[in-house]
Amino acid sequence: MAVMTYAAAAASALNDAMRADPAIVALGEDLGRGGIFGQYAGLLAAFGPERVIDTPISEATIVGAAVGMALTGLKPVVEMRVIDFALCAMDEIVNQAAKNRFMFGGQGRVPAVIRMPIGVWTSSAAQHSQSLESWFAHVPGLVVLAPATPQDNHALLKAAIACGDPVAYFEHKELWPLQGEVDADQRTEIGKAAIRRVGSDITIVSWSKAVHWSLEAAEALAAEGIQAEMIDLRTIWPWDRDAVFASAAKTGHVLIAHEAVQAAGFGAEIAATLAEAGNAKLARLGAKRAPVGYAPNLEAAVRVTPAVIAAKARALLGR
Amino acid sequence: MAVMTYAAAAASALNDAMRADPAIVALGEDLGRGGIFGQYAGLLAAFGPERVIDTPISEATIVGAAVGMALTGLKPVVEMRVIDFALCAMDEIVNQAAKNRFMFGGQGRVPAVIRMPIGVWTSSAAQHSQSLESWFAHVPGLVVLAPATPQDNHALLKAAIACGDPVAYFEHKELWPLQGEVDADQRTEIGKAAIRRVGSDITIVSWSKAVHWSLEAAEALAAEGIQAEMIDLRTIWPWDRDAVFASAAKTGHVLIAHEAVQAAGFGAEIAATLAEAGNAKLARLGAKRAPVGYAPNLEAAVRVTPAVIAAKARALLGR
Amino acid sequence: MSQSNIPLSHLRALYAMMCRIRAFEDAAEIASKGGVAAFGQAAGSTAHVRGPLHLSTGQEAVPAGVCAHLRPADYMTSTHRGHGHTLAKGADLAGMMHELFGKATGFCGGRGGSMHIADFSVGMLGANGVVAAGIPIAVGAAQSIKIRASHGNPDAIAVTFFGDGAINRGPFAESLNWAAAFKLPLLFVCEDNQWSATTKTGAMSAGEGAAARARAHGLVAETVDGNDVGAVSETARALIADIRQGKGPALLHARTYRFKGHVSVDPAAYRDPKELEAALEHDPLVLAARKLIQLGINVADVDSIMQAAREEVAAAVASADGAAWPDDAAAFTEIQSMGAGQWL
Amino acid sequence: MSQSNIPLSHLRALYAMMCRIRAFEDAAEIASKGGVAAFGQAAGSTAHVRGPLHLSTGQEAVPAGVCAHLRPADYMTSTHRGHGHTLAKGADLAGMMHELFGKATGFCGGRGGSMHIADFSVGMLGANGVVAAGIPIAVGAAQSIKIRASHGNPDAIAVTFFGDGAINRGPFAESLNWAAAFKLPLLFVCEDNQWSATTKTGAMSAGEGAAARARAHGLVAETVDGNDVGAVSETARALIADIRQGKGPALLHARTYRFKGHVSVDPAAYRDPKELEAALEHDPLVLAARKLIQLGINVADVDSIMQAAREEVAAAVASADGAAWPDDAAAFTEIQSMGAGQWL
Ligand SMILES: Cc1ncc(C[n+]2csc(CCOP(=O)(O)OP(=O)(O)O)c2C)c(N)n1
Ligand SMILES: Cc1ncc(C[n+]2csc(CCOP(=O)(O)OP(=O)(O)O)c2C)c(N)n1
Ligand SMILES: [Mg+2]
Ligand SMILES: [Mg+2]
Repeated sequence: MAVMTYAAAAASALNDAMRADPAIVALGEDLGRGGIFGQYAGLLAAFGPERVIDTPISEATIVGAAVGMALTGLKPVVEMRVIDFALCAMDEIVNQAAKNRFMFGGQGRVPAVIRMPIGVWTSSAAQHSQSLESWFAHVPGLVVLAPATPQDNHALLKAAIACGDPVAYFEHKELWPLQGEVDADQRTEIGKAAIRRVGSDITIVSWSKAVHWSLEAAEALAAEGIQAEMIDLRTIWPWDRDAVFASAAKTGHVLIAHEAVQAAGFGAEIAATLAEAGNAKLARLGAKRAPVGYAPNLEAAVRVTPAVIAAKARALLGR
Repeated sequence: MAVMTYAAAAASALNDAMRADPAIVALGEDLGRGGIFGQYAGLLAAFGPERVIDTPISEATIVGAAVGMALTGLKPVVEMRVIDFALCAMDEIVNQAAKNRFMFGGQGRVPAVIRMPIGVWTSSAAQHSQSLESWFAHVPGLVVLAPATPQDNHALLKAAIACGDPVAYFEHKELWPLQGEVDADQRTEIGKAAIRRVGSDITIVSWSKAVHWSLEAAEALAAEGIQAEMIDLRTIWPWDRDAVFASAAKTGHVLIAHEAVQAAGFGAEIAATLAEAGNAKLARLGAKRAPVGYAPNLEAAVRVTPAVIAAKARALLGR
Repeated sequence: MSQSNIPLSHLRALYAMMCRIRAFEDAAEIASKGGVAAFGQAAGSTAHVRGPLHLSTGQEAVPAGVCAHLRPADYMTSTHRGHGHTLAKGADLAGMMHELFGKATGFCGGRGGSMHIADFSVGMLGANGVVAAGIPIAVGAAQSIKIRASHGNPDAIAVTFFGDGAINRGPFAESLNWAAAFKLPLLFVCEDNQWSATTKTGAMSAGEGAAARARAHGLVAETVDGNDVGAVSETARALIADIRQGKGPALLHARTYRFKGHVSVDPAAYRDPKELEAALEHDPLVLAARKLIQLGINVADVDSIMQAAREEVAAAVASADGAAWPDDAAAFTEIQSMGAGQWL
Repeated sequence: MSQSNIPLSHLRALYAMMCRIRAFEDAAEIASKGGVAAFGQAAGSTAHVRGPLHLSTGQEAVPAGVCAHLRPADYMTSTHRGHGHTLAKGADLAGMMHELFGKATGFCGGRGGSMHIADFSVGMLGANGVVAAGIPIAVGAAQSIKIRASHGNPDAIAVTFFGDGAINRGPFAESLNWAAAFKLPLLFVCEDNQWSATTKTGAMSAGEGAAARARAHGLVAETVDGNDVGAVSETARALIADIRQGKGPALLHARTYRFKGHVSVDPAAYRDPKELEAALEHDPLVLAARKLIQLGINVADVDSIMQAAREEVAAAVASADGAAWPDDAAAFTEIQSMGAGQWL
């Protein structure tokens, strides 16, 4: 156990992983000097410039090249610096990395971790403050992670690299300096939420920096005699429905809090899922979370059709 | 009144608009030959190559240039061919077009309509079949439209060009050949849904191609004695809450159906909004749909904070 | 360099590959009629090949000439117009036809179709539905070869094919710079068919074209008559030999012509018929056949090469036609491992 | 071309602009200490200027020399490092300082800050937080000038500043091609300070640099000593004159040096101190002052120019300090017209 920052935890996890597996490489701008936030500190010295790759300012090619590396036996960890710049590489993330395995019928795998720090960061204004995790939850093929603690940034980064899927990995810019204990051997499963506080009155579901605010809020509520249960989702996709539903059943009240814009944020997905389950009079229908296939039957299999709509309407009406 | 296709309706609307306002220009690949689907038919001949601009295959610069045009007095209509290719221009759409007015304190306006056809289109597979409208609903600064009929494609395209905001405009690839009556003088207000079918038993909310499936489903249900009310949202942002809530109050049952992937699709936003309003035990909290400002108080104004979380929790618990 | 320099047996092999590509494209074209709604055409339900189908008819000399110098350990990325590249890289012809027919037995199990043809078993890492998107992927594959040098094939290379229109997308320039900065074993091949969908590329492209842009980024670049398969082959051979020796990336600009519309259902009504007529005079297959005859092969022999290709393709069509559709369940497999089965 | 060719009065004016930029950057730097957490520094709450602040200290000759030839009707886009460009384009110095302080009286009402400085009233269409993103916007502004030729300023131009690191992003190449293909009135200015954040640009950039890439796309391009304000001015004058005459776009590559770290709180520990020492020998302000003295202006006069600049800046800082914050409500205005007020 050691106390380290959220940034140092990431560097340490990557160090461990790279030491264990020579297929892992890291690429992005300014990595050689340890990254602007120290999240790659020491790695160049440890692994050399072929594995800790300083790249040109070419976001599209950073991700595109990572796809090519991943398809040919490497496991790239890709640095985008802030999610806002990843917007320069959305074709590569969404059309190439996420869909590759499916489009090519399983011939290719893209075990790439794309790090896209989210969040507000001291007056860095509109182009450096976004939180777009819900976009990636909407894209079949991607795993979506958002650690809130040094321990999780250590364990989830390792899990992300190991999982074999392309991962949208969201660190938070205001969490870089956060200190915490890190057990390097602790494993955190993708898809499992953490209950950060046990309570009986209300469930607060959150992730990333908002976890800390939620815990602060929970303390304030506790002083008033309200016991909040606080669930840190950690994995946005596949999210831990069991944990959320179990807590909701216990407390009877659910508040979802995230830093991203509320409208069409991932909180909507959670709320809608809870609402549909708890309320027989509301339902959604959309395509399955699968890329659209080419063969007519595969294309049809994921679509919403008049028959499906009618069936769902009947079910809602209990007929 | 004339009968025309969804594609021809767009061409006709653009023709009318360009005739009335010399500031309107259209740009994109292959426009000069009328566009691959005829949605620009006749425009080059009518307005010449300075206003109907054939561009290189440079999506980032197509949108970036449109931003520059819009800031300097033009009203560009931008063709992306399919939403999938717009992923090559996400920085320009989200970081530049959407945020410009706010970032620069209202000095600039970006009256650009960005056409990004969505939807499945006969075996064109994973990179030509996406529906990503929920992404754009999540981005402050954007208007989001998705017409389902030739009439709406005519009227909403005009409204989009006239509205002065950057508009994410989603036509549907399978609707291009759809025939319908078009009254060129009919105006359709942004933000107003259309009730396509009146019914008393269940409300089906939909948009784009899924409207037609929903209507088909409604017919099937009618044969069984179930009267569905069918709401074509048309505007995804700002969406017509009044229409949806009024219908929901009447029928007591709501089904939201869209072609996009269900997970984190815009249906979640509607369902969550309905659920929160109808169920005192569920709530979401996220940032306001506003770009993040620079001054400390502006930055703070849009954020979710511990105090806000605690307050919402209290409200949920009725304390 | 031109055909005259290459040995007869090599030219014969190149011609055979070109014939296979031509025969494939011709058959796919027929099977695709009514397969997609665009260019004023409606989609029927009878087509065997559905969706946008981009034919490389007339451009066969480029993949044949370049890929003659590639090995299975070399990687390739391609474009929406990738049948020729795929075949020339050594992929099974029937596997590709089955994929175009959307069958379970196709390369991608019917999930991809023409725009997502791939045969990883021969190093063909994929066609691409997004213009220029294959280029950075090839950059990564080339960098991977360098990084994994100890893993077996240190002198392997990557090759990326792209069109003349693609050079105006940013990732092309980014990739030129990147490949040169890291001195990667990568051959860029600009297959210049003069058209970008319905637009003549010339007016949209400033400067002296792909080769000049490559040189400005420090790459070696050659321009070649892309209808002269011997010239393509000889030029590619020299460039590839240097790349294998670690001399860094290079670009080959091959001038050719698109005989068909942009997609198979596009009648190309926007094109001056004279332009096509003139181009047909330089049909790369005719030129190669003529040369073979000059070199002493008799006409019947030459014809038999094409005949064999057509028979191979006909057999592939027949077997594709008879093959099974994918299970519906295949719509939900090979998406991702974590969270597999969570669709909603 | 060099300073010696330009008239004294012009050089004096250029020097005065450079002094204003230097004084502005120096004051902003002091006001920003502790303003953002990066490079191992923590953010304090006492800083007047918050968030990433990119200083152009040492690069003043480039904006001064180029913008001397611009008019209010000309458009400009800039980068994250845009204070110098903005001032040189004629923007009010105090308005910019107020914006850096986040005040309601700043150019953007406190919404933008340093990375989103803009003064549309003088044609300055914005700094940008995304590398290279201003370039296509300038392309559009230039095309707009052409399209709206009848609307008043047919010989207006657009100019876009960008860094040496930015030339490796796709939009730079796309924009070169586009500007040349449409023969737009656009000057590209690569302000080459040799660094891209913490990385030496050289190793990341293949080929002969910005000018060579521009030429490959058919543009005229010149390289100049970017610390010699006279040389910058003369070269820019000539290029801009041609652009105004409709000869199409051009690129100016100006070599200079970044005296400070990447952002104001960056101590640039990764940099060999000798490199900075050597660069300081070519401080563009020192060079220009020396030349003014050679040309007969006395030292006190020269000093008084800088003195005046420092006083102007001090007054701006004082007034910015005393100015009001924006209303909280400003967080929710100027976002969009349709659906204004619908935040959730
Ligand atoms: C990023 C992107 N933009 C646009 C398209 C639509 N599109 C498909 S092929 C094509 C023309 C490409 O021209 P070129 O690169 O010369 O290849 P060719 O079709 O001639 O083989 C276009 C514009 C696309 N697929 N991807
Ligand atoms: C697309 C994008 N990638 C990365 C960054 C982070 N970043 C900001 S400035 C910078 C270096 C830019 O170098 P250069 O273009 O030479 O400009 P300079 O900072 O030297 O003025 C980087 C990498 C960014 N803002 N945008
Ligand atoms: Mg072409
Ligand atoms: Mg620089």
